Amino acid sequence: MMKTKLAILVLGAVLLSATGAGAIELKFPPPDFQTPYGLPDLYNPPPAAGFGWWDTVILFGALSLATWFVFKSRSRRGLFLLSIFSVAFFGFYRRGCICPVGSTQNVMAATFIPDVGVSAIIVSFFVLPLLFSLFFGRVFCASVCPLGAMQELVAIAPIRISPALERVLGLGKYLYLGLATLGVATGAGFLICRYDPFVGIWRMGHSFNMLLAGGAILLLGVFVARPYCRFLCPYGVLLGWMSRFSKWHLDIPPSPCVSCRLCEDSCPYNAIDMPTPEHLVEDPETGKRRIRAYVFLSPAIILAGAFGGYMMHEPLSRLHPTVQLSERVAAEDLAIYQEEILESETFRAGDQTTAELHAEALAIRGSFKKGGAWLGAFMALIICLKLIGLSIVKKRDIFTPHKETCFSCGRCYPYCPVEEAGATT
Amino acid sequence: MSKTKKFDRRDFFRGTAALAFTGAAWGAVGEKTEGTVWQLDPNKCTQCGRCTTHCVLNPSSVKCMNQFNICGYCDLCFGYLQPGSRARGTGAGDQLCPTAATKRAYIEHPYYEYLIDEDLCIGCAKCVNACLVFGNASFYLQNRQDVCINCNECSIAKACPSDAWSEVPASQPYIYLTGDKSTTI
Amino acid sequence: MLEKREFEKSDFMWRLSTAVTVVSGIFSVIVFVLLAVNYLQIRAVDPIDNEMITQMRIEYSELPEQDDALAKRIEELDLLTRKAFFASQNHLRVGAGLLLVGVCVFLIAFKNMIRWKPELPELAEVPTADREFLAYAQSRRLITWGGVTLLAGGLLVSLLTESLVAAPAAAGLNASSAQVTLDGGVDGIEPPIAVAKEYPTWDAMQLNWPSFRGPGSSGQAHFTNAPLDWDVEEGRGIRWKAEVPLPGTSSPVVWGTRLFLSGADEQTREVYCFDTETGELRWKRTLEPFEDTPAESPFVNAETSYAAPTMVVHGDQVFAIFSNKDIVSYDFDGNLVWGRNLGISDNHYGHSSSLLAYGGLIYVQLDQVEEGKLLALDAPTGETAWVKKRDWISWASPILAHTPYGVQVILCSEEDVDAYDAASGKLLWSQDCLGGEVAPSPAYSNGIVFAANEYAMASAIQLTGSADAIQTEILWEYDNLLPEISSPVGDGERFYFATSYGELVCLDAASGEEKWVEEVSDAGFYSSPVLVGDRLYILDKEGTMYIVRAGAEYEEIATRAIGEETFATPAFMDGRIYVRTTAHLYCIE
Amino acid sequence: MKEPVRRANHPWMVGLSVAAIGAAYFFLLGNSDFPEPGPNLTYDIETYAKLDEVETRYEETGLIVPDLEEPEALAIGPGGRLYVAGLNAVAIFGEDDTEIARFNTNGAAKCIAVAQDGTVFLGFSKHVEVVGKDGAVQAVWPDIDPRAYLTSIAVLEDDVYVADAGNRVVYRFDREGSLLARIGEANPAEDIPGIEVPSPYLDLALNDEGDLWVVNPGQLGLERYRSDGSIVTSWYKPSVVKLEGFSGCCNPTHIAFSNDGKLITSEKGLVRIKVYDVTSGEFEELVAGSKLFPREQSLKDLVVDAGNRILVLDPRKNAIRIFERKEDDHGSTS
Repeated sequence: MMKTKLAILVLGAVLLSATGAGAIELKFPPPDFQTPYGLPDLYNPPPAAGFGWWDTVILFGALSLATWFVFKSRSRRGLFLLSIFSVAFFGFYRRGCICPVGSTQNVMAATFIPDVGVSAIIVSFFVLPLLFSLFFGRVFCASVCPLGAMQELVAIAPIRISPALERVLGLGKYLYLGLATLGVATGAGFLICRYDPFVGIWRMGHSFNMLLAGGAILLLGVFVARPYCRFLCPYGVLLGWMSRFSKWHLDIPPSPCVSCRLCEDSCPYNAIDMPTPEHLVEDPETGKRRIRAYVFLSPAIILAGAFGGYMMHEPLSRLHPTVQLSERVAAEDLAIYQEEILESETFRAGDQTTAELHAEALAIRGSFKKGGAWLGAFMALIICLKLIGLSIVKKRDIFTPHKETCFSCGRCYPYCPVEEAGATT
Repeated sequence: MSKTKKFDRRDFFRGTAALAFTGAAWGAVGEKTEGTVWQLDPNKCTQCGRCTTHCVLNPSSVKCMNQFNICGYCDLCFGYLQPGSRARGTGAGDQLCPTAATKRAYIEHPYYEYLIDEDLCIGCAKCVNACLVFGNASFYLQNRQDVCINCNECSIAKACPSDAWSEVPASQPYIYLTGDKSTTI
Repeated sequence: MLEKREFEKSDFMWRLSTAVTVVSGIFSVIVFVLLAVNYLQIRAVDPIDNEMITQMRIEYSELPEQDDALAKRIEELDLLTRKAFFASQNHLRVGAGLLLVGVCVFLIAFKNMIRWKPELPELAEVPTADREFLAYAQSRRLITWGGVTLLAGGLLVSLLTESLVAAPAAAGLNASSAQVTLDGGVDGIEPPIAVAKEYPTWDAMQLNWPSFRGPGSSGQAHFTNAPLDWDVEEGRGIRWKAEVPLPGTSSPVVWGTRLFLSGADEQTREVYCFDTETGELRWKRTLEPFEDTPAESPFVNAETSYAAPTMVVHGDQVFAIFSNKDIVSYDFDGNLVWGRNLGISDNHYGHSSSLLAYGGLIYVQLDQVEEGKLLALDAPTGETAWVKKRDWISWASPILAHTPYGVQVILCSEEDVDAYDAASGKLLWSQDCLGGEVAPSPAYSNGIVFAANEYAMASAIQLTGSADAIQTEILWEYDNLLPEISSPVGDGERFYFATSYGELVCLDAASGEEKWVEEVSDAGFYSSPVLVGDRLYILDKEGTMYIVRAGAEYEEIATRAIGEETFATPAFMDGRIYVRTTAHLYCIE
Repeated sequence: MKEPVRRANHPWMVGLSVAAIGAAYFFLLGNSDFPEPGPNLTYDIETYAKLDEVETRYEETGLIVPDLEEPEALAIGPGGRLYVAGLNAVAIFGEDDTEIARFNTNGAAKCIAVAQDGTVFLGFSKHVEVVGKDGAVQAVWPDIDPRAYLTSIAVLEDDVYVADAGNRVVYRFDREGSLLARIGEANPAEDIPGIEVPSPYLDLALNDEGDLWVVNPGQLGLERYRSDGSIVTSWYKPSVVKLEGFSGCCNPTHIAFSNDGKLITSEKGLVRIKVYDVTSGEFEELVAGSKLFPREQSLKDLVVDAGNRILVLDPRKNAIRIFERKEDDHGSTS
């Protein structure tokens, strides 16, 4: 054991001297040994050899494969097997870091905060799925994203959720995206990573609560398919936007639809729109009036949202560790807590004064005022757009996957009776 | 959607969007395109012990290291022995390390070498604290980059009460003790 | 084609996969429970983080002689714990693997169970003329409600969360980081000479009457030459008599040639400075409302009054607090130094606890129903130096005790007697011995704290132990007669107190033995007795001063009438007594 | 019109359960249950720090803040004047603790000693400089060797004793800088154990009788040498569990003699100032306990002035803190 360690010591030493980090000037010399004993070099192993650009290449390959499964071979089985690969490779083997979902924050951090950089590999992780989405729909979600793939694998007995419920719960992902952006912009941290459901599972460890939370999401996912993707995933929002304008998208059936509705029944995500009936229940004028009303009201709604978000700056600012510490220290000073926690103890032992800490916390809270207002306005805007979108009934002749919400999972393929004819001819 | 071979206006917008989007993202990469890794700054470390408990790995990727050129090679090493240890021996009653990861080897009178068995070390910083208080601060914690899986948001960094953790360039993944805390550098 | 099998059904396959599902499901649950138990066990007793071994090591190191047996025991335990640590780590790893396999099998079997289920999906006939339209309408409603809920929830949360770090409060908290340094410094690092401003020492305080019941609220006068003979009606021995503009039960405080007094009614709060030589009102200040001053004064009991707490003199400033918790500081010339409101009063008789000062800090005992606290304010700025939470209500005033363990601020509350370090505010000791509504202050003399109130017990608390671990023990208890309002006083050998029914009681300090009890007054005592040398001066409610011998035997020395209702405790300064009656201020010489 | 469709499952129940699991999810992740490190994983030094929380007959009576950058060393010169060496300057303080003179030096002196005639000997990291009464440099001795790290200097008539922590040795020079003797190197034949210096602290002091006492920090004790380098006597007091002993791996860091011949010591780690009987090594009393000093930073120097006041150079404040015997041992002082 010791021998191998010493061998690594030598290796470490070579690397160290190569990087020049070992050059430390000593004022007080180490002992002058009489025996032939040389000072051991520091054992500082280099970062575990990552995959580097190979990660990107593999991601690209997986995305291409998924696209091929969706469009060319139209194979649910292929997608399913690719899901297993993604879970095994991106999840368990690469331990889920870094994933495109989390990379969103790195890119945002580099955008918002000066002096923060982001490596090109991370950017490639962020961009590739979005580009694929822009051309082929959410093939990334289908079976490349380890989070999505994991949930897809466990979604065994999905129940049907009413579309209205689906839509209102779906607001969660916009809120999450907004909060994550706020977290990055104000320096509160990477919320998406902090609340990643599967980090604990990929690492077969971490805190018990985290494993429990991941387990709860998976358990829910057996019956309510892909709960994280549908209701929380912030990256999914971006992918959805891209997918909405995608050039090509998974479609059923490839040849004339027989309107058997089997595909609609097969989709656990409410992502298949049915053909519009010939007659309308509502007078078209009422619909138009409604749209006008929403458009007219939206500035007020957005303002109300901004106001609400602004009002929320105080609780929101508690996302930031400095504000948390400041509140804690203040509470301790007011004898609300009798015991100090490690953070406040460390703070009190340090050089910073309480006043400085509070001033810093107040400054951070100031940034949350602006950020909170933006967040509120964003949520209000999303709600307005949803309401307007829900007032427009598009004319459709056949069953069509909804471009934004469809995960391109291919569950509907085996259900379509036309499918086989299309595939064989 | 019907597939069309024609390059229409939508496609133009789509292409422009893709280009602009990619360009903006690459722009965000900026100057610093080098990868980063997490590391703790021993100059800020307060030896709270959370590196042991908060790492996603078990045992933690944070280990104690001995910087030999500032080590005093003491016989009576406080990083190795219990404060009130009776003998300068290797028995559990005398040893400080809860996992017996510090190893002691005789060199010559009166010098002893101290090595850390990193397979046993859990990064609790007990010896680090002792060496800092009584000795030369040659023991200190470093995140072992070959063990660390480099989470996007380091779980220890989030919990560190003294803000000692930060992302450092992958080419210089270790931070050495300098200045005030060490008596010798 | 493979996909076609999706629609094949098989009873056998269904049964088989159902069985596998059940078995693997149960297996996974068991593994999960075992893992959770293992985990929680490690949480509860981390083998490697074993307190026992730490204790044993300390014990081992402190033994006078080498103990090989103990060394061996430590070694064995150490080995055991480390084995346990690595074993539990191993269990976790194996368990996680098993769980993964179990869950995989379960998922596959469950999937197959559903696939081979010998029924077609049930499709209900739902009357839907225009499904999508209805779904859209419902979605719009729900999203609207969702938005409203978000906004309302957000506003509610923002209203409910109260930040402790608000901009003005942050300035106030400033002071707590720069803790006032006294007697070697609170944090042990600041030098003792860093005190910026000079504050009167304990000895300097003795020469004056800076607070309620004298220096440190001890009930003991430094000057023993108080007059014995006077006559108000004849004017004999009356140096001057002055009118006090506003009423109040607060007592006069004296520093040098200045006498300070507070008075208030429901609307107005005033501070007066009288010349002790002439009785002339040197200045009078009416308080302007501060930022948080409530528009209406909280209710006070008629006997409490709006100006019940006595002022305090400290350094070159005077401090006054009123029933609405306005606290104000003036310099000796009546210039406002600072003033603030200390928050809502939650006290059903009205705030009555007097101020106390020492070493640059002003102590305010704000015992009340909710959010009771002991505040130490920085004298020059009024900023909060430290705050201690108080659990019980009281109407008693704090005292400063100069004990062998340092200067302590001792407080009585409905339940207990608590002592705090005068500089840092650290709770030094707490003794549960009181009960019911308490108004009398404690008394301290010669290492014994005496606390009493009606409906409870009188207890003598002996302080023992070392400075950093003060022990208290109840020396004796007494419950024959008890004070209701009037505070006790001790002369080292005995404690004296007066009851609301007019009795004077003397108890032996060491044994609690009743030395004497005299029913001296019909009116009863609200004012507190003051020890002037070996004499005890006490005013009853009707304004009759009883002067008795402070000793083992009761001896009446004199009885002199002031002739006006009195609640306040007089001030004793170098041959003079200053008495506040409900209407007047007398200087007796 | 009726059409076959799979009915959505109880929207409210599904909605509520999804919301509940979502809330539980965020709650669980927001309250990560990482345990805090317990007793066996944390280094508890407070048990030993508490040993010095005893009554002392000394009190801190003042502070001298020298107008110097990085004050490093103290010495008492003729007339009881206090010399403080800092970066590029030495400041001299008179009786009332006010600065009365200063002269510039070239660099950061590590140690300082003043001869009876007022000549100042400054020990830099590797060499010694001699400065006259007038502040003019009289001599710059050559560098001792690359390993040298001078930590203490003392003058007795014609002898200059210099402690070199880097070489773990004490030199005796004459006033011209010629080496007369090397003291403290291990020599089993003469029963000299050798000075062990694990950290850059090595102090020596001369008492009124002219005895040379050298700290052996690695052995936690003191050794008395004759001027020729032969050892007279020694005593060692290692102990963390008793206040009487020197704690840590290498202590005391600084020593000085009081006017009544008592040994005053200061330690690092648990920074304490204590009084010993120098001949027997008996612990006599505590001057100041570790509560008064920052841990992890050792005091920079320690001297006793003519008024028997103990002066220590505190690195946190970069100022000299003064400890004095209480005039009235039991009376109140507040």
